[in-house]
Amino acid sequence: MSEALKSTDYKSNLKPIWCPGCGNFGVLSAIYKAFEELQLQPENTAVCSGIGCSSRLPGYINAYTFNGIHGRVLPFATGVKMSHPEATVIAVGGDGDGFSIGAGHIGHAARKNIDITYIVMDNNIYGLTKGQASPTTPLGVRTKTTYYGNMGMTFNPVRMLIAYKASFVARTFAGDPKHVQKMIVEAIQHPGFSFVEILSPCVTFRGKDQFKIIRDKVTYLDGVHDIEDELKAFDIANNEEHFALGVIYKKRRPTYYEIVMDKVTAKAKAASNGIAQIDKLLEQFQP
Amino acid sequence: MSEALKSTDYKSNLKPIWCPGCGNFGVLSAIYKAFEELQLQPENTAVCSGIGCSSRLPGYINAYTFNGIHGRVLPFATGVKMSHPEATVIAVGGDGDGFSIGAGHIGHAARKNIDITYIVMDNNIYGLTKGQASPTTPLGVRTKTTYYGNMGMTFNPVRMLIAYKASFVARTFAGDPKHVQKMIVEAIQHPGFSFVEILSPCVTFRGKDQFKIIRDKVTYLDGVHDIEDELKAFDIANNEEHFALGVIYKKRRPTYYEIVMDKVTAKAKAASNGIAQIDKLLEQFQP
Amino acid sequence: MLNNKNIVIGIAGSGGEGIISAGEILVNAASSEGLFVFMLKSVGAQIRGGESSIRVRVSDLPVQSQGDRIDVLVVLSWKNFLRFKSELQLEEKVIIVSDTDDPMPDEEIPLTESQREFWYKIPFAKLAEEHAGTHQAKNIVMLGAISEIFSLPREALSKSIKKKFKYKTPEIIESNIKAMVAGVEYVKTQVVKNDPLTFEYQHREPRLVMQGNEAVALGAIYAGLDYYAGYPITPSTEIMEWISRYLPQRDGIAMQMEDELASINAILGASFAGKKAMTATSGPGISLMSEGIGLASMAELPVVIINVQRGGPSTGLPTKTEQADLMQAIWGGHGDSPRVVIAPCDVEDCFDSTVLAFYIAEKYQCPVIVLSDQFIGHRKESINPESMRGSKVGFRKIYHRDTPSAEDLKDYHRFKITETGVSPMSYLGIKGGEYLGSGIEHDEKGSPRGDAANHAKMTEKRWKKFEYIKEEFRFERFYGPKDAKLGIIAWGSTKGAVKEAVLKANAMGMSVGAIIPQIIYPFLIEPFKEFIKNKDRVIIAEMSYAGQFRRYLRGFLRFSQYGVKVVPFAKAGGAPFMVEEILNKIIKEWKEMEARR
Amino acid sequence: MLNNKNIVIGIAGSGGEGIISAGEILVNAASSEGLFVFMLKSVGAQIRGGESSIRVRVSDLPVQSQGDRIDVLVVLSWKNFLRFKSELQLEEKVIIVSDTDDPMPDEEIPLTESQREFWYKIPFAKLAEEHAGTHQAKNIVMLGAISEIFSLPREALSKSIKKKFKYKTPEIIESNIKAMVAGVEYVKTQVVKNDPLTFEYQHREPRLVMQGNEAVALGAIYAGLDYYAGYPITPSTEIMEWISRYLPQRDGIAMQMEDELASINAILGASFAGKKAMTATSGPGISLMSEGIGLASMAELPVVIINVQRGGPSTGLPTKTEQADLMQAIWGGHGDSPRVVIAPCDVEDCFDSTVLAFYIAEKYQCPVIVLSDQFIGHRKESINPESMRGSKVGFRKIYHRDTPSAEDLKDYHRFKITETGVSPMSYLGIKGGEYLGSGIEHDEKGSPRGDAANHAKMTEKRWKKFEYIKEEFRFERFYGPKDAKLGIIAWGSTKGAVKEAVLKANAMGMSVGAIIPQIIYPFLIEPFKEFIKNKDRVIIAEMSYAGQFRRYLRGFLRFSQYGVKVVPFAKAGGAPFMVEEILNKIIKEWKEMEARR
Ligand SMILES: Cc1ncc(C[n+]2csc(CCOP(=O)(O)OP(=O)(O)O)c2C)c(N)n1
Ligand SMILES: Cc1ncc(C[n+]2csc(CCOP(=O)(O)OP(=O)(O)O)c2C)c(N)n1
Ligand code: SF4
Ligand code: SF4
Ligand SMILES: [Mg+2]
Ligand SMILES: [Mg+2]
Repeated sequence: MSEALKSTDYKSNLKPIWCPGCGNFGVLSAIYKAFEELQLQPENTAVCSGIGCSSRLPGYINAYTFNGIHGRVLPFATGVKMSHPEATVIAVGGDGDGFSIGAGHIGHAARKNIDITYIVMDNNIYGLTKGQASPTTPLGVRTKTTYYGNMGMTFNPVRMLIAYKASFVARTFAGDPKHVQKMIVEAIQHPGFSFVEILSPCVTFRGKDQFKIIRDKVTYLDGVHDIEDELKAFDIANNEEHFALGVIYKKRRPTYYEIVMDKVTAKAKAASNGIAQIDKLLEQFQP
Repeated sequence: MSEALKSTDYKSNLKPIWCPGCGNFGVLSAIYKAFEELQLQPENTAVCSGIGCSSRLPGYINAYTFNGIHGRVLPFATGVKMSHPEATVIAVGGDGDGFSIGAGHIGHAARKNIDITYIVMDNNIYGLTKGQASPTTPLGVRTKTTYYGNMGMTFNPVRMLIAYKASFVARTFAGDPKHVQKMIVEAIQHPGFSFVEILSPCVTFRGKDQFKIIRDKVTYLDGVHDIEDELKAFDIANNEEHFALGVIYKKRRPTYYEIVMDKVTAKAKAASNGIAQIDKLLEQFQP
Repeated sequence: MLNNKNIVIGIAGSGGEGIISAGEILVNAASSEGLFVFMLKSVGAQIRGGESSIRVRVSDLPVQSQGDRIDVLVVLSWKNFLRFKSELQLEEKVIIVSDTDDPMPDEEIPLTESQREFWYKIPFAKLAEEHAGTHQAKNIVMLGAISEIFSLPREALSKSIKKKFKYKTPEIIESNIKAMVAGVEYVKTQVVKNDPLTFEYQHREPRLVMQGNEAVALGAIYAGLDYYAGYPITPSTEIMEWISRYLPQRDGIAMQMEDELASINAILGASFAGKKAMTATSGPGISLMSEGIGLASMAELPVVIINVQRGGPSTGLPTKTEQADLMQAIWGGHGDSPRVVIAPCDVEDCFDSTVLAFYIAEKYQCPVIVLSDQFIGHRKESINPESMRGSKVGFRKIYHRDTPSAEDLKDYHRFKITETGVSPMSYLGIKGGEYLGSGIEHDEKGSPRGDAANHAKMTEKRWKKFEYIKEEFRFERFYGPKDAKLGIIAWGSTKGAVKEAVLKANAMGMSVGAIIPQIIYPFLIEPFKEFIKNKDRVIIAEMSYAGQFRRYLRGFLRFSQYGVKVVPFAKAGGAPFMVEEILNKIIKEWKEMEARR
Repeated sequence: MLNNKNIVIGIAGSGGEGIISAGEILVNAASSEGLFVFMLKSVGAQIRGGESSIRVRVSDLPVQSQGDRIDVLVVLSWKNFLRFKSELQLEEKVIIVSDTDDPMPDEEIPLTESQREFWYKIPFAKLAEEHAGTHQAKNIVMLGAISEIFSLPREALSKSIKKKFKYKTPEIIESNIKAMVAGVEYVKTQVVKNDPLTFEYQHREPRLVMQGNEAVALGAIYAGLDYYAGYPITPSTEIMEWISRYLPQRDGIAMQMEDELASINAILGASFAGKKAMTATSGPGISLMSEGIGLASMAELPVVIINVQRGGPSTGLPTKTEQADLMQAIWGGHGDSPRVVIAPCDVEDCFDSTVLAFYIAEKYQCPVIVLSDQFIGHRKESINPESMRGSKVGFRKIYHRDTPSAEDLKDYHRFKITETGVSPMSYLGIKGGEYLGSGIEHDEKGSPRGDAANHAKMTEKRWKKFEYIKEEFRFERFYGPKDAKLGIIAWGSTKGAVKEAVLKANAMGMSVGAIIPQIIYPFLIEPFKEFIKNKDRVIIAEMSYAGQFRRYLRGFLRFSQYGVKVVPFAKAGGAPFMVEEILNKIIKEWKEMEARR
């Protein structure tokens, strides 16, 4: 057996260019530690993203990493996972990437129960493009595109993910990297689609006081609620005054790959008596 | 005052080309009747759609109708409504159009509370392309693209819409056109985003027995539950064994247009002392 | 002029009348006798019950196209025939076969005297009712009848009927055979043949019958497809349907995604993870994939994208053909985003082009777009089975991307600048090959970089591959004499009509040559220079009103430098070119050329 | 050679040092004196704290470009300067101004002797600390210092400082003025001017200062924009930000949508409902809009789409310029989908092009794409206010789509075939004008139809409009003598360098002409024919490695027929052309031409 990997072994050569104080630093360090805890092998780990400040994260990790296009991280990660089912596949991004332009993909990755971990660094703003409203920007907040105050109600990501039948839903806070680490470890360990919302302040466009504001609003789940109870989970999520942190919902159900292997590949190969050769496939075109 | 319009006045010159027995016929006739009931003026009514068998519906209506591209009916309808706030704007489509390719838009139209009515004719299949799986096709069902049985869990549209904070969510069944009519009337009357899921069988690709199968599964809401209670609504939606029909959730909150008028246009015009002229706008570029 | 070695049969009726089944039985029967077949189908917008028609060409000699004139028109219902008037033209000397009990609405179809000359009326429905116990078998009665009238292969027909219904009960099979026999017998006993058409042919080895879309799917599997992700869209859906059934037999995975944005990104993910990946779609789907295809260019990920073109723009004509996605395929992305474009020209070539697409994608690490169209995708043709058997293809090598050597991995540069622009590509699972892939401009290591100098260098790297592709491939298809003064350039599915017209024109004493490229982009200029250098004029034939192919060619080929006159022949799609259309154009240009001598 | 009527100042430092504010104060000051300014900024990938630089050109004469050489380099921090080495080239006779307390890392910036000749060291930070109470004001100290060294307009400067801080407390304003004065005083008392550069100018009427993106936004509002829907993307976002603030002042509505698919469809909805509608985006967003733009072509809906191009492909270089979305703009949709493409060539032209875009969109009922780029979008230029005042534009008419007459409404045919291809367009609210709009092929009434004959007819209708657009517009921009034997063709933002180079070349005794189209597509061939007919050769200058503009031009213009040699001058983007680059190319070609006489 090779030597144990240390959290620093997961650092790439790139230096993060986030603003000093950005919440994403806490997330990144928690990820390094989570990887160490899980002893992930870089060559068998993929970390993918779309576009955004948060989507820069994969570049800072020593693994197979990919920084794709805005909003499409989940389909990309799906393709990776289905091609390499034994790898650990992680998708990361921001609230804009995930809930605005990428909103159409989450439900599908969740309902298909693709065995990937999706981490959203939610800062309630578009950081990279310098401060426009995101779907989680609170009502009334002035941003560069909402000069007179934000006009749309906010999304409640956790609630949505429960509605989508995601099999693992957790929330955590970049101000508490230990908790972030714990959630990420559990999410990766969960077989199936796991979602972790990380409240990760943008100090530049949402203000430096975001850490404090959030800290005052969070409560930690005590771990006694029935974690498989969707209704309870929905109820917990509904509370937008206090953000419950922890695993809010979790239930093991067959992953897409498991279903494919069991129900599709097995049947198909039985039908063709093993791996079908081209000549065999040609038979069906005989007149 | 002009004469009262009859349901037949809403018929266009095009003859529906749906398969005989298709659920959409029931929906269409209920729409004609609902329009009559509401005495909508064709010139002030817009009915828009994407692509699908169900998306052909606008063509059969005498009004400003539009048959756009697959999955984009909600943004299109949003543009129509914001440009012509006094008009009745209705978006229609199928489960594929709405929940698959269009999945990214529903949440946003809902959270912004755009005052349109969105009617989905859910037949659990792709009709127009001749029988592939949709996000609501039950697990295990063989379709043209799921030869070995459908592999993904199904979406629960009502549940999702509640999670999205839609302000009106109802479900009905094409086999009961009177109920369809009632739901559509209520939905149109509701100020804000209203969603109506219509179970509308595809007799060609899901089988002729769909009407019966669904009829056996539906129950009518008695109208006594607290219609503003999201949790209750979520609970009702969770029941996938019996489909509750009726208005499942409803709550009045300011529409996007109301917010824009109140919070944006009013403020902006106050800031510029009325309608800003070009010369006035140029001032800010003076060095 | 009837040619007894070649017969074109049109059949029209309503969707429920089994028109398409009848056509399939017929082409299968003919192919099992080793005949050459070509079958088009056309259905109305209605999903069920609407009108439906087919056009089957059966020939003792290789066929290139759907055939211009319909020799035999079989009408199962005149009402539905009306909707196809523009597709099933009534020629003067047509032979009509219709149901005795389905009167023709005279006012609407004013037949000429000579069209009425050969007209067989046979009580299809009644015979079916009597002999098979259901009027539904009238299509089979019809097959029996026409096989008797025109001497089509009868034995093969009954075998085909049995095969068609092989999953049905023995009773059903039997009653269909009875229906066929009833048709045969009725003609034998009640009909006096007065037309001059009696089909003649030689029995040969059976041929396969395949749709273009199926040939694409097979080609992909032959080339080693591992992962398919797609979203249904007419007229490409059969590719996905076929693959989702058969790819799992080869341990591959096929997924239906939520849309085309997801499809393209999923196959990029698979490619990043080391797999051969593909998607198939049509116009609207390709438009949605533009961004993702650009990402493939930038991240240098091998992927194959099939576009079965339909009429456009927008939703356009979903079940009709057109060749107007050409420029989009070449230039549809933002930024300078290199991609290869290949166009198959017939069903067999769908197989070959797809195999080639994978070869190029994997070898040059770039997206490859295969531009098929509805006309090829949905038609059936007979195929020489040898051209597709595993051991026989040979012509197309199977390639898998170059991976880094141990030496490379010491300090791995994913985007290392090499002579060819191609850098060894590592992927998930390869230890030491970890890297950051991205759509943002990057340096050789993969690190994001925004300066102009690096961008210039990396852009050059990505485009350099094209030079090597141009080196590696030269062959294009030439028809007719090389020294002809009149030329035609066409691409894709237009080949059929062009080839046939060129052969005819030469047979008629004109000297005309044609060139049909398979690799469209990058532009392999040499064969074209060679082709045009001694031409007086060239016709550019295409199904794009805007003349996309002409604009494209002119962008790369200096026709006027060679003194070659360009004759545009661009039309909107909807219906493929007829041989006669092309031939008439050739004749016109030929005459003009002669006159100017 | 220093030209005292024209000075180019480069300033580099870290993002937090107020580089950009300093630049803005400087250009405002200059513009309020009626000078001509041109300011580029460049920031690193980091959102906060990263490097940042600007390049300001101030001139007594109209300026066309950023200027080739930097006369004065101001360094607030050498460390950050290093990252801009490629953008702020150090010329031989540069004058350097830097902070006394910020030592230059000699090894990394090996300055030559002559570069060290004029080097002012001033303790910016220390002076700021002493006089303004905070080192943050060092950028203002710097402004004071350089205004004293080079005789820049000082009074205007202090006014500009006051304006810049007008929403701050009086204390802050005062301390900044003190900082400026400290800079001035320090130079007066401690510095011996030894360089030859003393700026000279005449006082004139103040000019406006505007960014290209702002000019687009203003143009849209001038043209009558009602509805804007968009999604943020660099480098276009300022358009949306500006509009969402000011459009509501005009009763319009601006919405941020969830993505670009939503944006384009929302504006189509607004257009369908009778409103003037627009969106703005950049490369990746345009790719996502491809399908929706095709729908606009098919449904004949007037919409304006602004593409502020950035480096590509894919995410590419978000903050850098390139001209490689040209082919996509023209041909990026599936199917033959007519759209008009217009390219502004400078900030003022952003206004004009946008007004023109609305005019064409509304008059011809089609999508119009405006191709700006980061180089124009993000730079500031001084503008003659008269060119934009409501009453003065004149040149561009404001148009609103033709609506149906009472006669038309009797039996309304939304897509009636008319001579021009344009049919009266009804919309929500017009009684009797109800119709079905669609992306599917339809007949004149709007009813879906799938036959080839109808498709041919309607395709022709949609393209016919182009002939009338070609008729209506002829003017293109010409520079230099018409009878020159050497020509340059360029487009968009490349105009600046080309124009300046052409003027210089002619001043140097060469005879060179240039043409810069504003309407790119449809191709207005006449002015080009006119332009090339007497040329020996033409240089085609563009920021696209693939030479998209050249390919496009060659597709429409038979250069070889006129015996004109095409000289490609295509480079990848990232940095805009320098005047010198173009000039050198001109000189090279000129010499070759002369040699061949
Ligand atoms: C198709 C497309 N549209 C828009 C953009 C511009 N863009 C880049 S990142 C971003 C939003 C980032 O917000 P979020 O995902 O919340 O990430 P953050 O920067 O806040 O971490 C946008 C709009 C893009 N890159 N691509
Ligand atoms: C971008 C794009 N992708 C795919 C298609 C093909 N397509 C048309 S309708 C449809 C699905 C229809 O399903 P649904 O919305 O459920 O409507 P139904 O026919 O069942 O009423 C698809 C995939 C298309 N038109 N455009
Ligand atoms: S802009 Fe906000 S999210 Fe982006 S790096 Fe800075 S603090 Fe973090
Ligand atoms: S295919 Fe299904 S959904 Fe479409 S018209 Fe027929 S029955 Fe209705
Ligand atoms: Mg964010
Ligand atoms: Mg459906």
